Amino acid sequence: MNDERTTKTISGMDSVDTTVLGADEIILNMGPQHPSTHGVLRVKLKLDGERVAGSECIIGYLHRGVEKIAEHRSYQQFAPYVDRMDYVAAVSNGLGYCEAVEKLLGTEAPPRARVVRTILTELQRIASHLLWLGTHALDIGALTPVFYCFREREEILKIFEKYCGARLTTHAFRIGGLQYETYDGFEEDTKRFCNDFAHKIDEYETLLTENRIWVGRTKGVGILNAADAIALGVTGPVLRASGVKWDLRKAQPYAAYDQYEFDIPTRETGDTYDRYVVRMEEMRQSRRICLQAVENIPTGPIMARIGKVLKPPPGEVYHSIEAPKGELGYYIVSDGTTQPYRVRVRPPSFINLQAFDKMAKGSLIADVVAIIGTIDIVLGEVDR
Amino acid sequence: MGHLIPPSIMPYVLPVLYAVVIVAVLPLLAGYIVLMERKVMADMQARLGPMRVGPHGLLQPIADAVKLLLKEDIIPDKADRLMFWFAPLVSVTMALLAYSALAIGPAFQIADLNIGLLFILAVSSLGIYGIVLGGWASNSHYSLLGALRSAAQLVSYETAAGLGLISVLLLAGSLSMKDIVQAQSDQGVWFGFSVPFGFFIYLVGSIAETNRAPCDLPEAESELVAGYMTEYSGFRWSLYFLAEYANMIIVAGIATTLFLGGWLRPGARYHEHIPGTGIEWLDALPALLTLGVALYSLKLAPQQPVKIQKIVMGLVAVLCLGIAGILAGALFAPAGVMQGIHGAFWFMAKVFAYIYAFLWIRFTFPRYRFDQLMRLGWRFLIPLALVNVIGVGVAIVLRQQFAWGPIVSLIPTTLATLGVAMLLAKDDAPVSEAQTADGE
Amino acid sequence: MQTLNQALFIFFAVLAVASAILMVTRRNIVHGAVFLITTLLSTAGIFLLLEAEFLFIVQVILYVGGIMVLFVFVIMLVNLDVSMRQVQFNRQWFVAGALALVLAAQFLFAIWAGRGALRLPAMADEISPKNTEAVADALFSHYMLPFEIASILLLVAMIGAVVMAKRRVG
Amino acid sequence: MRCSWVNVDPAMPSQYIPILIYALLAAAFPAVTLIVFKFIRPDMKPNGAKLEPYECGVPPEGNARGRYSVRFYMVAILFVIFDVETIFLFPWAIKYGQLGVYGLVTMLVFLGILLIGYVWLYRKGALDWV
Repeated sequence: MNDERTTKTISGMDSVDTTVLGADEIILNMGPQHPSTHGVLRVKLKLDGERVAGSECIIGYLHRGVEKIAEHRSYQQFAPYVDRMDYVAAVSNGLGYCEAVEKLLGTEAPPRARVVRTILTELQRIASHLLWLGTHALDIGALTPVFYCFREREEILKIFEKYCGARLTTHAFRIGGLQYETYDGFEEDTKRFCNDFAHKIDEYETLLTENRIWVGRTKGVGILNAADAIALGVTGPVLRASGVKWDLRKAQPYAAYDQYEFDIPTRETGDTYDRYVVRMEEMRQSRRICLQAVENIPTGPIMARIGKVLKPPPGEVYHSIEAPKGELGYYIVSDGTTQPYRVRVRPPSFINLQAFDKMAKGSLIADVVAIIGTIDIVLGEVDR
Repeated sequence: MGHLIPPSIMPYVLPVLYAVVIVAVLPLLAGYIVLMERKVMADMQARLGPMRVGPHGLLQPIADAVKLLLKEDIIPDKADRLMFWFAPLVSVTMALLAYSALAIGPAFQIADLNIGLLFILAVSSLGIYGIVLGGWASNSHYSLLGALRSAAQLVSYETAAGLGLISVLLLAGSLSMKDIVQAQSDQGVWFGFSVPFGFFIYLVGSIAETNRAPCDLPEAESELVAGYMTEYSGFRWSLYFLAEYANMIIVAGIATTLFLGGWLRPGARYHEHIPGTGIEWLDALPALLTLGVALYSLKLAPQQPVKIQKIVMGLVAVLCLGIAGILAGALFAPAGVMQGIHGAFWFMAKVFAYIYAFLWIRFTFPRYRFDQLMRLGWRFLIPLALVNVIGVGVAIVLRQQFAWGPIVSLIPTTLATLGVAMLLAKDDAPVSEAQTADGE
Repeated sequence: MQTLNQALFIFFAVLAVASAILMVTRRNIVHGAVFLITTLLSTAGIFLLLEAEFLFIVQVILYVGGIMVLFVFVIMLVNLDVSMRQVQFNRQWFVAGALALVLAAQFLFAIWAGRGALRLPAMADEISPKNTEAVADALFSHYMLPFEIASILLLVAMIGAVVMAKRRVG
Repeated sequence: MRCSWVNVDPAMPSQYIPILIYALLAAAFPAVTLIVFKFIRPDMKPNGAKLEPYECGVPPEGNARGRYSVRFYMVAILFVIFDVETIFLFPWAIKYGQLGVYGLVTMLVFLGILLIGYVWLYRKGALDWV
């Protein structure tokens, strides 16, 4: 196992030299095969007793060369691949990719498509946050919320299934708009879900928000201040919990977000509890957006007029969206052929994971689990 | 039959018989507590739980046992083979041995020791070696960290729980399990009501001592994979598991005996008779309850999907009917027999209620962090327990001096302890770095 | 019954001595600790044979359940591999052996010289079955002062332990 | 039958005899099952990575033994002290009914002295894990 050579290291700003150990220090490997590293992340911990003296994230156990694959596929052919990066938020991935290619082509999806995309993406955000909440709570030892979260997530997946036939890796959108018209009852389903969901989210909060143990486990754990967060390029709820009001849906609106009212929740401390609160509030806001959007879906075509064979003009484009986990950017270079010359993905989990060492230093082993959970990583996206 | 056994051995026949029964039944009971746990968990989490093996998963424990017995037996290369073999045995033996002084009803007890309670505490505290040695023998980081955590946690909460029990001993004046129950019968109140804080301290202490969530840090799966059991598999692993569940029954048994009136029937002062008979309503309750369960299973039986499951469900109904019959029959038996059988019923009912509380807590709360757990033990429970002991002591003296009623004298104590508890809880906030540095 | 008790006494005694010897000869310090536990438990068994129930339980709770846990912790804190590789008997073993022999001779002489005193008075026929209460009676009547002094001793131990450990941590 | 050289009559309280038998049973049950099933279960010879200690799928670094936090030692030593204290409380507790005010005062002095130590520990931060 010579993974030192084959895997990349993305330790934080000051990486640990694990060869030099103090008298009371041990090296503990957490992962790649560990119940709470959310996949195949390997965290090498230098422990002083139970305190983390240094850490190193070793990644690459799920590397599939997604970016390289793009160079040998046509633009349309590559779209399903992006679903498999952040596989718990496939719809968001697809949205980012489709919009990036559309930008490259100099076209735009029709209004109806944009609204439907917004609804589905916000539902996906709720689903992704629900999965995060369940697993994060499970990591911290609360066994029950995960089942409640999955119960609600199931409703969202049912909507996806009814819409495009797939539940997880949906490939819901096409470059230029949508392939499928919404099914009969789409609006009702979404509305029903959103109305029920309001109570459900209160239900989760009764289990956790004011629970003494939960607060004890999350407050003051894994603090990341705003300056560090910006320096490390952290985005999404993790950034907003540190007090930076930055959300691409407001900052550079895409899809149909400019039409809806919603708030960007922020917190001050930037600890695990704050990130929890921010995500909970984000679910409420997503619900709000969905309700607004579904009330008033414009009629009209769902597909822009683009040819069957896509040949974007030579050039490059960077387009990013606010995925559930943070800024998801696609940088695409076209050489005028049917296949992209280069695709580079800026995955939020990968960048956010950089902050791990900063957050974990000086905390306890148990906190490491909470911190991995709170960053909300998906290894499919980190490793690509 | 009587003349076959020499009279000198006669007094030992029944206790040894119980011993055999306990060793035979306990693993099965532990298996069914696991099933109960899974079913309760499923119910709280909006799902069904095991449904496949037997009707409603009723045969699941047996299937699990067979699987575990036949599983591959792995001893890691670097492990200390002798200790690896020895450690789970220590855990199980000590967990089983603790039953010897437990009084399951007035009739079922292996030995009524003068030091009964201390014997149980001492023996179950030895189970710690099974954990520490097992974790050490595995030669794995996770195992050893889990073992050390476990040991630190066990010893901390042993102190707290022990101090919690003292308050009951002040009232009972004996260490014998039978005498403690008798004292509750004589004083007409379960000690859990007289010293609620003693009960509370013991409840928390017993959760931590049995490594149950939210105090299951030694085997916190999200951090230490499986703690001291990481390297164990198959039957050895199931021995640890058995020990854990046996310990759960033990602490539930101690709590039942000391705080919940042991085998005493609830409503001891209620003596309404069923018209026309000499049987009290509450005495008839156990038989009626089991009869209800029997009828319910009989109703479920035809609804089972497969023929074999129908049969098994029918057998369950027959079993419950049999138990109901015994419980009903006991009503007409001599007083000793009746108390023995019904005492065992009430004792088990209370033990299961206590275990249910354990499960309920497990599925509701997140897990403590290790330092938080230690702080809870050392900075909250232990001082609270000391205050509680002193308070109960003062209350008893007041009662003796001023002839106050048993409850009246304990109310001010309980309120004072509550005050101290709130004060301590307030101070329970995490210590800042500056304070720690100051203390150095 | 007497034969049984006799047999049990011999069993516990042999077990105690044998595991004590094994304890000092084991190279693996954890095995040594396990044998020490066995010795202590056998001693507890002998207490039980002497009808000293409370003492029996104190032996189990304090020595086996308390002090040995401390020992095991200390063992786990030191690096075992180093001590395993160290030579178990160093070069002064013959000096130590000679000293041990002299000590043994002294003990034997003392026992032989004072053998008359070993004839303890016969035990009362009726021993109070409530052993714990007997201990309490003694503790709170004749031995009140030592009992209170014990708490001071515990206080000193507490402070000493913390001061030493804190220095180690700091 | 008496021991010849010391005038002591060993006599285990009779309640302990069933416990002794039970102890043998309790120890024999897991051991016997373990040995019996060794012959019943299919004979598999685990090898290779199966015999490695688990460290999340990578070879562990360094020996697992040794080098653990000294705080475990602190907990253990404090435990021993409190354990001794608790043991003193047990005979006191069961005799308390007869001792009355005298017993209360005795124990208040005893616990008082220890409480001073406890408060000292509390303020010194020795009771904190980290």
